[in-house]
Amino acid sequence: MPVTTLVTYSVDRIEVMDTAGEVDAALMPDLSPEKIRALYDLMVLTRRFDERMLKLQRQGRMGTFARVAGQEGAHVGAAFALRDDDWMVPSFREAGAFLARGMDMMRFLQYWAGDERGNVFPEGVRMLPASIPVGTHMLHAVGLGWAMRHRGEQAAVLTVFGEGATSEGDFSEAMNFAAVFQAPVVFLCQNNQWAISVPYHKQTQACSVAQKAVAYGMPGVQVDGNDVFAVYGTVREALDRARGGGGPSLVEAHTYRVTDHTTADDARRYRDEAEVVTWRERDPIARLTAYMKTQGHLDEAAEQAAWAKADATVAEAVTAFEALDPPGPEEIFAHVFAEITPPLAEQRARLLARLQEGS
Amino acid sequence: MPVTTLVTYSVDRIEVMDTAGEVDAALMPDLSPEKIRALYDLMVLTRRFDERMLKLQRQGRMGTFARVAGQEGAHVGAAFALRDDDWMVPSFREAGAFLARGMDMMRFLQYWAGDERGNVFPEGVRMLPASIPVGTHMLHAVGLGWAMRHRGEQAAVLTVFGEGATSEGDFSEAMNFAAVFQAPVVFLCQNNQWAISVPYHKQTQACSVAQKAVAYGMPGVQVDGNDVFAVYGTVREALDRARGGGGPSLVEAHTYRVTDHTTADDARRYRDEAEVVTWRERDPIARLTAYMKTQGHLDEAAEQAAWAKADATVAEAVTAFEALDPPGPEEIFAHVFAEITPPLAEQRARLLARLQEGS
Amino acid sequence: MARLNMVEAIDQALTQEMERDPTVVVLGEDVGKDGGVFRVTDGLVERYGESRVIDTPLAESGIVGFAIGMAIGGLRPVAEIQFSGFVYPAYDQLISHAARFRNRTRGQRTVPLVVRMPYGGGIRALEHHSESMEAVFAHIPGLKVVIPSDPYEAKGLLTAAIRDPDPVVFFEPARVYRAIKTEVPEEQYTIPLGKAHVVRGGADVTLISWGAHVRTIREAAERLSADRGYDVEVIDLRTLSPFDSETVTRSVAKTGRAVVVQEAPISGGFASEVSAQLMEREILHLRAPVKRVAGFDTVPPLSKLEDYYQPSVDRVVDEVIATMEF
Amino acid sequence: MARLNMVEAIDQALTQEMERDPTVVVLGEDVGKDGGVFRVTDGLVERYGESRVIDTPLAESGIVGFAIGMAIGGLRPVAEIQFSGFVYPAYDQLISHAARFRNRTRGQRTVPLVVRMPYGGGIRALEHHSESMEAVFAHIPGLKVVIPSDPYEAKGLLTAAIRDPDPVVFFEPARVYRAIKTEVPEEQYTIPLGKAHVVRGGADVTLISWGAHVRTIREAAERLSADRGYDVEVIDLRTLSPFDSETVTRSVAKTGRAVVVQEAPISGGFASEVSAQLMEREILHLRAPVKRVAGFDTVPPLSKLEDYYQPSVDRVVDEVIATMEF
Ligand SMILES: Cc1ncc(C[n+]2csc(CCOP(=O)(O)OP(=O)(O)O)c2C)c(N)n1
Ligand SMILES: Cc1ncc(C[n+]2csc(CCOP(=O)(O)OP(=O)(O)O)c2C)c(N)n1
Ligand SMILES: [Mg+2]
Ligand SMILES: [Mg+2]
Repeated sequence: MPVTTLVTYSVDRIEVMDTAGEVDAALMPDLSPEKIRALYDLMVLTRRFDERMLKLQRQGRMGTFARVAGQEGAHVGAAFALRDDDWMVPSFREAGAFLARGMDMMRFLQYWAGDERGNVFPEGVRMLPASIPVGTHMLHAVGLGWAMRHRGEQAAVLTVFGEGATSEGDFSEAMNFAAVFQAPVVFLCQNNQWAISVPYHKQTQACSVAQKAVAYGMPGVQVDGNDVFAVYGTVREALDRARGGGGPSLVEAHTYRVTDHTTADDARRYRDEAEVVTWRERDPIARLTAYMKTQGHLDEAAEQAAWAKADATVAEAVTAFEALDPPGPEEIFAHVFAEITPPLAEQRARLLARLQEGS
Repeated sequence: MPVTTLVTYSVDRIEVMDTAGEVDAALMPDLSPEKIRALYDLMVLTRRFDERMLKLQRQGRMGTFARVAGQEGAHVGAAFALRDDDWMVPSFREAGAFLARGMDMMRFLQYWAGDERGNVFPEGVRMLPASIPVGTHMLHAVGLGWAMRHRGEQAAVLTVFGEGATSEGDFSEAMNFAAVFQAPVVFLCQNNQWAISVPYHKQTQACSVAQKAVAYGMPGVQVDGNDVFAVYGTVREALDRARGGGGPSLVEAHTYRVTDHTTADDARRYRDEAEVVTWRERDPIARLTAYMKTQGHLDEAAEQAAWAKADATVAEAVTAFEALDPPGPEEIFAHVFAEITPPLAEQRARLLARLQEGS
Repeated sequence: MARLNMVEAIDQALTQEMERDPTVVVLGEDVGKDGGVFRVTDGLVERYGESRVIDTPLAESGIVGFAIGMAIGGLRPVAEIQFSGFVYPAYDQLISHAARFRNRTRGQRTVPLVVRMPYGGGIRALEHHSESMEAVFAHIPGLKVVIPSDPYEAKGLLTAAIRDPDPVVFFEPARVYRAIKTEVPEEQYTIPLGKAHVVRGGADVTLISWGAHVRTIREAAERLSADRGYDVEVIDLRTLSPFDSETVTRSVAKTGRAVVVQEAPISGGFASEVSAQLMEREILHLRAPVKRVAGFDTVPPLSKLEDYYQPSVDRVVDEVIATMEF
Repeated sequence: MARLNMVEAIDQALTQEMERDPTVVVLGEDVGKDGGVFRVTDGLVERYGESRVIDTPLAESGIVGFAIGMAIGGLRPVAEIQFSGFVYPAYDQLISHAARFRNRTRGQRTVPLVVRMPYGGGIRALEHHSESMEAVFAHIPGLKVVIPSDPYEAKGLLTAAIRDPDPVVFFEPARVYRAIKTEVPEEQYTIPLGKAHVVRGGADVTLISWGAHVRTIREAAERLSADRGYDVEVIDLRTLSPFDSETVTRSVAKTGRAVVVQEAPISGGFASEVSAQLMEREILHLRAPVKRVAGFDTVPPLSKLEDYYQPSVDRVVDEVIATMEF
């Protein structure tokens, strides 16, 4: 009747590409130069989009926006590993993933500007809109994945959230349901080490988010979140396992929020700029650029062209967005239920009548 | 840029006494024969109380009750490790712990019979009443523990719950808060392997409850829950650590629900009796009895006397309980707020007036 | 026609709808082998297997959040919450997501989900097993709230709820489960959501309730006509949200008097909404104030005192007399 | 006297009460260094340290459940929920425990807890940041629900709430936070919970609201007296639960007319309770039906459409005129 060891676990961290763009050949996921270029273009587009959103917001032309600059490696890399028939269930800091999935940028702008019509995806894009209540959406991913498997579809679901979300009870319930039902779901945590003003060590005592998978009998791994190859390769492997019936996984993308929390936040109130600077040096796009240049996949001209093209794409979308008609008041009542109910019809009629008189 | 191991964990299982009552001297907690006898008496009393509750319920003299027979080793052993100035925050399957803490058995009967007045503890007994919503009460334990430490008290909190409760989000939030704030709390899970009809393997994929502590950076260990020495020793150690500022721990008492879920349940609908039989053979009281006999701390006569004394104690409490006056209707309004509000005063007056007329 | 109790009627509704529509799945705590703690899902797992009748881990938010994902994914989940007193962990998923996906996505992502649960007192249970908090769901935009009053109603309303394209919270009066039997057609049928039911016509006064207390007002109506010759109209709301003000106002326009009966605490309960609407729409027809007979603004007492808490036939009768004699 | 906005007034109330009573602790997301996303707790952690001003993990049920334990343990926690749209995960802890411990233990274990949060629209925010669901708290036995309408009110009511021996849910109108300043005495003072406030006396009609829309009805009252010479009484409920029916009924007994204004969806909102009580208590004095001006039964629209959703001075004025001309 001794002390016996029931089980032992170890949690790994995967890095493929260093800050100089040097890669570990053994761990390098197979990606054609074209694919890598596509990945690069998406990350560049995301960066430009993010910068433009900040400007628009400051000019009063846009609502509150959750910045993503510096986290492109994590969420673009992960979304890039999805197939068209996979689903993605995001939170609110995955702008690049929306672009990667084929969301219309004009609509995306429309949503953040405060118009529900901007949440409509192009036909066939399997994605849910941004989810604002932290930690609540991962359960939807589990149900979606379960439903697909129930129908016999060989597809998976990627759900993305921050490390703060892991403190919400719903995270635990989602992880547990996914494991118990072996749902084809990949949980990607963008651990950017801050939840508004709350640093990682006040969020949890666990030395990694990845180890939280142990509680659910699920595999968990940490990757360098600013290393797009590590993220892509690890997530793709997890998605393949999920599609093949191998069950869910947790992937922690270890990154950093170099921006303010949102355009409504001022991070200087609560954190030391020095920390931010060291992380800027680990910029995911700079790293990928360095890799592509050493590989000869990218030169100065091509690089400038890529950024110019991104600028043009964003500018075009902004123009189209600002040309959109504002929503009419009837939109308020249009989609509460499939069929408008008598109380809502009455309320709508009253409002429209008032507006008639008014005009 | 390789694959590095971030951290490794192992989860232990502790057993001190086997089913024959043989103990591992090295692991045996130091307990005087008198203490062991007190522990034994409490477990015997708990068993008799439980049996009597079943009878009373079947006779229509008692409400629905959550049986504890077979789990005395786990919750009595744990409660026995508490000091008077420690708090206990139970769920609903810890009858023996209520007795161990000095709850008046008559009041305890009154509560289960459907009378709130039965939730009043004797002055100075630091315990909360049964908590029915599964998984919700552990957070209260964390807040209580935090408040004690905030005041500089060197005391700890023991909170008890089932393995089903670990699926609720509140369990995860309680564990996380306890770890982040290093609250002096011991989380004791009575893993009796069933949540009504749901077996352990449908509740979680984790091969132990103990390993759930890894998610929160908290120590976790499994003990044989039918081995009262293993439970007592492990919980006492965890309580000492908590009091000393060493933070919270999770202890999984691996046991089994040999009874129906409650007096309203019929376990034969959903589980195989054979499994139950093997667990009956691991009865915690039989085991302790065997140990005490081999140690010469107990003989046939003393054993019979102990059971007889328990019967008498229970009988006395039942008599006192059944002599209690029923609560008056004004009790409904008496404790909604510290001071009755005008709406409640009006509602009470109306009711009492009606009853006046009626009589 | 077979006479069934409400447990049997709901079980039959589930069985037949699962038979008809392969996308219907049932999930919850103990809904499988155990058939639910009230046996409402008895026999379903034997018939449709564990892939359509799912015992979940013990987590209400998980059950509803998971079911929302299933619904968006093309299924029609029917989730059971073991008692309505334990639905609150799922309140966030219901209010923040189930009720909003259609609106949030302009109809592109929808949640055809039913969350069913026993509610109400009178079953001598432990704390949290006797709650009647339907009002906190009826106030949520995007949710429908349905409450059957007897077995026949339960089968027709649940079948309609499962076929409804939007989320429905379905409260089942635990006290009624086995208390009464009614004739229930073997074949499937639906009772439209959003329409109240005039159970009994009358000219003098309108009695309005839902769920378990439709029985209370029916008994009160009978006693009042027998003892006093009052001609009492009885309305079973069936659906609290959307509220069928038309049927209610038509009745009160005729009778000029109304008493609304609910088990829930009186302050902020749904009876207040009924009264407020009658205030706005029918004040000129009212011959007496609309009165509420309801629970107290207290926690439902444990079994020893719960009978005092319940609206009784006596209380309703007295209130109607006061209204008639106003 | 200093003129403060509501953020400053609440910050001052917290500071002074923490100074006076060492058992008061503040906890929530970002309440420490950041001073809260609205800066309501600005400066507290610098003054009282991290042992009394606690940044918690991101978990609302955790915040409230943890605070309940603190309160039972002898402290007076003031928990901040960052926006009322995120309080739902804590709904279970509030309804099942905070509101019940006193009743459950016959007064032996109590929960002197304040849960404060910004609520309501008009701040051009993202989804879930404009909710006004006070009614689903006002219906819960054992909870008090308090809503200040301006800085002066906020300081006095919050101080009273912290000193109250029972749990108080304290809704702060986000739109008012920085929109207006009032004179706020430097010294501490309390405004009793459970008492409505007659903001302005009048003989013709009673306007009733709470929180942000007290401003709306005050403006409406001024315009109505200026343009039409109506003598309008204005009541700020201050506390929804317990409801001060005495003040409201006294007023309507005098004026015979009332319009209740709320931002929340109209069906099942608290305005319905006010109307139902006036129906029962004052029908003989009513010269016109009590009307409700409220939000629609829809999810609050995002910023582009939210102005349509808000009860406006115009809507109130029109409703009052209709009531006067009834
Ligand atoms: C349930 C809930 N509580 C609080 C908030 C307010 N809030 C928005 S984002 C955020 C921090 C989220 O941190 P994390 O999960 O790490 O994601 P990140 O913002 O870092 O990407 C908070 C507290 C919310 N949106 N939802
Ligand atoms: C939140 C909540 N959901 C459901 C229930 C109904 N219920 C009571 S006990 C129980 C099973 C509890 O299992 P476990 O946590 O393992 O404790 P055990 O009964 O085995 O001691 C359930 C589902 C409840 N009381 N609370
Ligand atoms: Mg973060
Ligand atoms: Mg169990």
